[in-house]
Amino acid sequence: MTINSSSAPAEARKFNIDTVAHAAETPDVELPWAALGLKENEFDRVVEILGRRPTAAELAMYSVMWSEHCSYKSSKVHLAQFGDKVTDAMKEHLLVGIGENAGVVDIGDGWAVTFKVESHNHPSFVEPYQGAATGVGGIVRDIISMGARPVAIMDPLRFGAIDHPDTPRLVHGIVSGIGGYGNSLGLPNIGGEVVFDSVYQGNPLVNALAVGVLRHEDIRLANASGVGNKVVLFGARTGGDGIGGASVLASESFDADKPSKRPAVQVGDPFAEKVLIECCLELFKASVVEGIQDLGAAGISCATSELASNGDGGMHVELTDVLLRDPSLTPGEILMSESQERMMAVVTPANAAAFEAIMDKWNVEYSWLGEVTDTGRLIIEWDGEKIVDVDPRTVAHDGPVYHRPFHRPEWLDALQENTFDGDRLTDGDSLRAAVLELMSSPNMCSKDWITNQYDRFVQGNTALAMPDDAGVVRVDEETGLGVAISTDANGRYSYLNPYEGARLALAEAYRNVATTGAKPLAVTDCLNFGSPEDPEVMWQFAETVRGLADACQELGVPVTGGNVSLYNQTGGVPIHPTPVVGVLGVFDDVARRTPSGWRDDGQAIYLLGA
Amino acid sequence: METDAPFGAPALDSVRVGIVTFPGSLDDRDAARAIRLAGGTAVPLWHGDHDLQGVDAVVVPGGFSYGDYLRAGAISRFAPLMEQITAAASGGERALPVLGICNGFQVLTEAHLLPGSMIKNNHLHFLCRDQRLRVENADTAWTASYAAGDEIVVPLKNQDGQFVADERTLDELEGEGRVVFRYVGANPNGSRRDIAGISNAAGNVVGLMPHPEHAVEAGFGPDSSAAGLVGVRGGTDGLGIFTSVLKKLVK
Amino acid sequence: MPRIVVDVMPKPEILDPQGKAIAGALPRLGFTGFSGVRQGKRFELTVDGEVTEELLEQARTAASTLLSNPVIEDVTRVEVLADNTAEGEQ
Amino acid sequence: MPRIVVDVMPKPEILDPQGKAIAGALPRLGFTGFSGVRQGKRFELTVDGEVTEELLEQARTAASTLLSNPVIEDVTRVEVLADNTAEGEQ
Ligand SMILES: Nc1ncnc2c1ncn2[C@@H]1O[C@H](COP(=O)(O)OP(=O)(O)O)[C@@H](O)[C@H]1O
Repeated sequence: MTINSSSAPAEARKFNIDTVAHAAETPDVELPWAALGLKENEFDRVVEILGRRPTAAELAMYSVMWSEHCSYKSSKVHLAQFGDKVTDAMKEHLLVGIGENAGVVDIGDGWAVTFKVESHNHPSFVEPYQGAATGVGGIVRDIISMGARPVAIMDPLRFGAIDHPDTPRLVHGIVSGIGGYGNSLGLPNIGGEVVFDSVYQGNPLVNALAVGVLRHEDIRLANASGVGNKVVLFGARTGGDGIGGASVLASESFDADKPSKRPAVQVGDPFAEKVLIECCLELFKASVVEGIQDLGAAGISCATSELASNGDGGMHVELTDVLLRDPSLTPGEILMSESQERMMAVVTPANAAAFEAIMDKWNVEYSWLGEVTDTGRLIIEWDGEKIVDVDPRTVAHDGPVYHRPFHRPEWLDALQENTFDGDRLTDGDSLRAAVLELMSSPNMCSKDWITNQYDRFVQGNTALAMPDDAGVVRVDEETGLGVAISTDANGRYSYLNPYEGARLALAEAYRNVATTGAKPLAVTDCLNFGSPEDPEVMWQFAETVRGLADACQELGVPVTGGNVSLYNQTGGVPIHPTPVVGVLGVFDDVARRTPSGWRDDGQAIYLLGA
Repeated sequence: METDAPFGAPALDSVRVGIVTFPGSLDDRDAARAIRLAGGTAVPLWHGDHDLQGVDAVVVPGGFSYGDYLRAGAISRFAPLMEQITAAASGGERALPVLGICNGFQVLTEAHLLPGSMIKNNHLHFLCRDQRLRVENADTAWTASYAAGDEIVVPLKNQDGQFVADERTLDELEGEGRVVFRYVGANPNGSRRDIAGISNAAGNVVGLMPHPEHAVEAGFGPDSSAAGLVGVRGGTDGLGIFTSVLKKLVK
Repeated sequence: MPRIVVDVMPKPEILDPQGKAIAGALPRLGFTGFSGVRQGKRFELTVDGEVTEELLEQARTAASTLLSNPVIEDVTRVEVLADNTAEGEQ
Repeated sequence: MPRIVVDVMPKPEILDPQGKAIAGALPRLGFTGFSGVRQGKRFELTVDGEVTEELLEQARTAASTLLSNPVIEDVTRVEVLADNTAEGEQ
């Protein structure tokens, strides 16, 4: 199926377009920057960068790209430690470090792995099934865009109290969402966590980790280079997904039909994503893409500005060529849409036909949007009229950076002093009662009521999964080369002492990988916290990053990538600081892995360590 | 299980088994691996092609062939290659052996190569676990390496695995010995009469919901075997399904 | 644009696990007046131009070949929805 | 016994992967007259006695709380099916 222009009827797509020229002429037009989440100083900065007021489309781009979620504006100054505290020795196995879609680690024999953990917390609270499902979808696209075949997923989860009336909705929805999407993609689920604690009641944590494998020569980066190369958008059509409240931008359309409602939730289509995986792998194999970028949060805004600023610096795009699911979308909304299962690639003109043939084979829709230029500008047109003219770096990289104030909470001393002072358990009866109480805790009991809803066999390379402490997958069938991964976090430890809590999370994941017999090589992390505008939360965050960076240095493993999720709080109450740490290790032969647990009678038991 | 051909006999690897890939197939590479480990030659087949490439047998593997949002197998049954398979599988004496696993089984029922259908599991959840089965019929193209009554353990993993058919069909299947696999122990999904797999009247077409291709390689299979203790993920009880067809065809 | 609606229901003699689960949940939520629930599917096919008899015939064929599986389901209705509003919309 | 029918459809602005997959398959099977497909659910609630207004109200509440997910779906119809035959049965 070859579709090069939108099927939407032309008359439905005529908006009263806020062009760059119009913006220059009408400096005083009121813009809904506050409703789009920009602070006044941020809006002023945009005006300063452009030397005029932004157009509606530019405003859409800056507002989504400068959001906390996309710009890391509160966390950036701290995260720098992950780079600063890395030694050359730690970088030995690193092929791609922090900053790309996911880090890439050399595991020998020309093989590499890429892995990353990300959060989808808030969407999963609003719509548990779809929120969790699209969380898996998003992290898997990060892995594909590095040039890798995804081979496994993991899902560290945190829920509120198990007996709270809202918990079943969240647990069942989220677990079936992760299973529904992951199982349909054919990715074995090789581990995760389930923790119930009332502190997560209004803010469940849904973190998803994906791991992919590739040959060294297959690494792909998200950049648009080669003047004259073509930019193509492929996969699902663009709808109003994820725009929700931001539909204030509808005000840019004065004479169009009333736009339909904009859904705040995204619905995942795992079948479309499975096809996207296979079709991308075929593109890589045929070497027909120069650069590639997945579309996640901030959709086309993010993909165009990041591709352009990581490459030769210029790109020219015609937005009316985007294939739409909802023809009433305005240009700004198209730029912001978070529709799932889409990718953007840069292709040389010579490879265009080969690219199209692969799309046709997999029945994937695509549209050519524009080309790479050497102007240093990202120019986006709507029906030939210029609606965006920006330096892409100012959108993608030069967002605001905050040094938010932080201080140690005053209540912490009292909390730390409040140690257990109950009776020591000496007699059999009290010990028995204590053991039973422990065993019946939802956090201690078997998780197979959850893990049995996940496929751990598919792909035939899973050497360890539940109930073991780390998941192990084989990478090379010939040699048995493979990797082990574990994710761990303990919010209660971090609440008591965020610096030590982060170190302990790393130590636990590191141990879980090491005890399978693998050599730990690299770290990914998802830092789940409350509001950065609360100085106490900000202190927890700063201490966590400092602890994790220090511990990484001591153990000699680098952080290769990760994700920060802030504003996990309801009312004034933040969640416990929850740094989920994933460690990846390598085996030269997974046949030598050691499972956890005692398997056979008569074996001797040793206790090692402190 | 012997996979090496005795001296002088044609080698098992001369047997070419086609593995069908639909856009949403997931266990196709696993099925190909199973054929290789059993000693045969796996031949990838694309759903959109019209040519069976002269293969000696076909496996329709697990997955979500077209997303399966409508009904598992509902859309894939119309694939061009399925027409070829349906014709070849119905070809009397020299009919093509066809195995449908999980989604493949669903495709074969939608294509009317096998009776009945699969609906949602009675507990409505996706269920992944090691599953004990009894081989009820060891005379089909895909079960000759076993003896009737043998038990095997292979992984089960699906959401729409509840086998249903009307009573007459069920009686017919039982009467003609076409119930090939039956669940042992607790019924995992509500399937009528504990049926896990069935065959057509000629015995060349077999479908089953559990996944024998995930119990063929020690270290990557289920944690148990019907034959007794195994190492970690050491179950390989499913291999016999694939050696069955290879041995039959090499003769 | 006109739509053709196709309703597909599980055959009465086939157990409907989803309907059964709902029937079990209703009284727990205080809905006590119902003695059974069946869950089926409803398809809406959008037609680009006018609904001809030939198109309706296509819809009937699609309903019985693709949209339903006669082993477990019945097509209970294939009908034109004349206007643009959902029928019986509340 | 009388039945109440409840139709639930995906909201128009929400992606409907099921409908999309069917819409993709139809032309391949030669059904070319349709420009879009949405797949929803149809529930039939059996009523033991008479359908009172109160029962209908129960059905409406059940439709919007249990039978549909208001975040992504609309209840497009709650109505009594008077007799015992499926409406528009072929
Ligand atoms: N959400 C989840 N997804 C996948 N696997 C999980 C999940 N939660 C727990 N598991 C797996 O279940 C097993 C037991 O988990 P857990 O009880 O947390 O073990 P432990 O207490 O030893 O860390 C582990 O293999 C773990 O990876």
